[in-house]
Amino acid sequence: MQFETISEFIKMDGHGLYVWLSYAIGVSILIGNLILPLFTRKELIKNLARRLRRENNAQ
Amino acid sequence: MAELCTNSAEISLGQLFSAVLKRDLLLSFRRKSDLVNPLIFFLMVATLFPLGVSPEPTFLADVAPGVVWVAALLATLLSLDGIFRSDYDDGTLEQVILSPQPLMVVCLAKVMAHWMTTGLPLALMSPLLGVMLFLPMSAMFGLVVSLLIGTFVLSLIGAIGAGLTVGLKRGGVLISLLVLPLYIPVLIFGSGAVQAAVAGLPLAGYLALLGAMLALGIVLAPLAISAAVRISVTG
Amino acid sequence: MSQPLLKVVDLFCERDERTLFDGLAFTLAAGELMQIEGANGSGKTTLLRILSGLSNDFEGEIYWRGELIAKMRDEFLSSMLYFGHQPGVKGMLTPVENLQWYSAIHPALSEEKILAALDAVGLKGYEDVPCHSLSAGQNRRVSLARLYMNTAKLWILDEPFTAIDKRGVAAKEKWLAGHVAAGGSVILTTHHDLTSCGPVTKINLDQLMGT
Amino acid sequence: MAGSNWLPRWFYQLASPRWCYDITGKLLPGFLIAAVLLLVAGLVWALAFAPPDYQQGNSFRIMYIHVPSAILAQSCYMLMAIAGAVGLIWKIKVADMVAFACAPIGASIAVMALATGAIWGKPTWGSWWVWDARLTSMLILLFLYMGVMALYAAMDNETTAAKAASVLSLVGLVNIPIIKYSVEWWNTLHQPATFTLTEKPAMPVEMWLPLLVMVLGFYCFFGVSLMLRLRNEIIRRERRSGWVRELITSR
Repeated sequence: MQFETISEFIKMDGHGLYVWLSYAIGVSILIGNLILPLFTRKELIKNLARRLRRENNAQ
Repeated sequence: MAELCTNSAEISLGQLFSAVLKRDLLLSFRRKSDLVNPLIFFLMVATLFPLGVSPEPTFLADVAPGVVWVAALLATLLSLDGIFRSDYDDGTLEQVILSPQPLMVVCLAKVMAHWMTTGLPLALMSPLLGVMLFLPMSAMFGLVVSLLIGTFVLSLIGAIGAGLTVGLKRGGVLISLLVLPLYIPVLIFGSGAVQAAVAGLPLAGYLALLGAMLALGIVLAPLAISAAVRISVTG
Repeated sequence: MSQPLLKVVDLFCERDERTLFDGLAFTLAAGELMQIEGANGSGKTTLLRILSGLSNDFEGEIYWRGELIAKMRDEFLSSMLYFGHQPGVKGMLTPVENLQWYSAIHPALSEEKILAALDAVGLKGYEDVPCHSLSAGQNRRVSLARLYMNTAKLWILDEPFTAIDKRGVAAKEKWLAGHVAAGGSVILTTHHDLTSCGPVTKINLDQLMGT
Repeated sequence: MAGSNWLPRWFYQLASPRWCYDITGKLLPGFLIAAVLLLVAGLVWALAFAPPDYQQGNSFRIMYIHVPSAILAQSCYMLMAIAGAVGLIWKIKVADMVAFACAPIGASIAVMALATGAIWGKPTWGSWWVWDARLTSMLILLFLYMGVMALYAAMDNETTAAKAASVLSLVGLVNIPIIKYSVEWWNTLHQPATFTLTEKPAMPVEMWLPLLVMVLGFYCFFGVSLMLRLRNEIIRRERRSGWVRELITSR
């Protein structure tokens, strides 16, 4: 462990803003890349199911 | 039956190349605006810089290599859409694809015609802009030669974008998006050559790099251009 | 004629989730004239584009003189002439210049016959007028003049008679009949009734969908 | 294409969307676990345990996220171009879908590399953006991604769009080394390099080991995200085939 206390860990010798900001951006982009396809998948399956039902009703 | 034989006359690649080149040049000369508009644009963009930034001679001389090169690049970009557009719209491109000729040669000839009607006049006109932007006389040679080689590379790369977007109703802005990133090396070495000429450094290295890019472009770009055109027409 | 000129086996094509044709099969012999019929949007143009090689968006096989067409593309192309929706005529060039360009890129078109061909389509006197000052019908005639100066075996014509007047149509029909009589083949789509062409093989894309 | 029997069997299996959907479904959990473990371990290690740089101090920790994203953005472009070429040559639909799925992931990772690089520039050079050779190349890479995505968006027909985008990404792939070289050359011409962000002489083990863990984690994560998008694409484009219908109704 390079840091003695939590506040030191957060401050990072004055570089805390930069370090935490870039990690926040990085992690949010990673999470976005997970959430977005999952969300798309849900929408897609919902749409396709609706279409299928419509087709079945039409027959 | 004897009349209906095929291949009544073989067409050599050289004949094909010159036929396409001649026709495209003839078309440009019939429609003068195609020929003149990029030149006027070139001149206007270069005029914007002293007006927009500063008319200070030392400053202008500093930025002149970059400004002339960027203006030439934009003027080329503007004329790209025309390489295949009218041929696509009136069905000529279909006929070219359905002729038993290598599409690559036709594409290379069309790019050559495009360069002769845009890049070549731009390069020849560039000393005028050089004077307006206080570029030292000693750098004029470098400016013209770097533009002569560089604009051909720009036409080659640009034709790939033009081929890819010719099937789209509005391809104009899209071409810029596709092509501009690919233009960056040409811009760097082209304006680098002019800057070296300003500083009195030897030019050969830069021109050799531009020439290498040209050689690579002439070999590889026709492959990509013909593939792009084929995809757009037969898609 | 033992070997059919063109043989189509089990052709399938769909556009925008709609099947245009499925299991389409026919042969075209030398000296045969074939008319593709069907309602608007039934895939006539698509079929002609596929046959000419302008579209690869299909499944199935097409044979040219008994060989897969993809394997002998150059030979097929040099003995085929395609006439599409767009006339492929440059407004900035004169009819003669347009045809010279076509004869420069297509080996089956001969340059010496340009003037005679323009005469045959009724454009005598317009040889040196820029095409943009000609009418739409005259522009199509310029393109059709290619039929009068070629030695191609197969003609694929998509609506060749659009915007052509009655007398012109009759002359074209006669010319098609002559090509067929000389052992050439024609595939075309048209809304005209072909009256003076001799025997016509018909393929109806609407009926095909029904079966 | 007929006649090319020299390719291994799995290559053709891969060409089947259904097979591909099933195999990615099996691989996904493994990749997800690996990605989460590696990334969490790497993050903690990089943030708390790795030693600070003697020159840059703690801002050096940004490297552990900047470098993996920069590497991944470039590999992703390469994969996109190669998948596109495979789709173009062998007419394999799944390869087209892989290329299509690569574009948005690669673009977002390139944005990450740019953002972290810019933020890193502030404590290091004192400004939010510096025309550093690596950052400039990354910016151009982002432009290349954007061009490919714009081309996909502009074309209605999926097969045409896939072919066109493949040609474009192949052209881009040929250009990337030229762009990198030219930008590096331009950089040395205009600002003699005093201090580059990452090219340090011999990083000690306790610095590069967490970096390695992060890089591996990024690759695994890329696999997860790619497979998720690929599976969506497979379902979307194969929506009329029997097995997708069954899949939808069984849910």
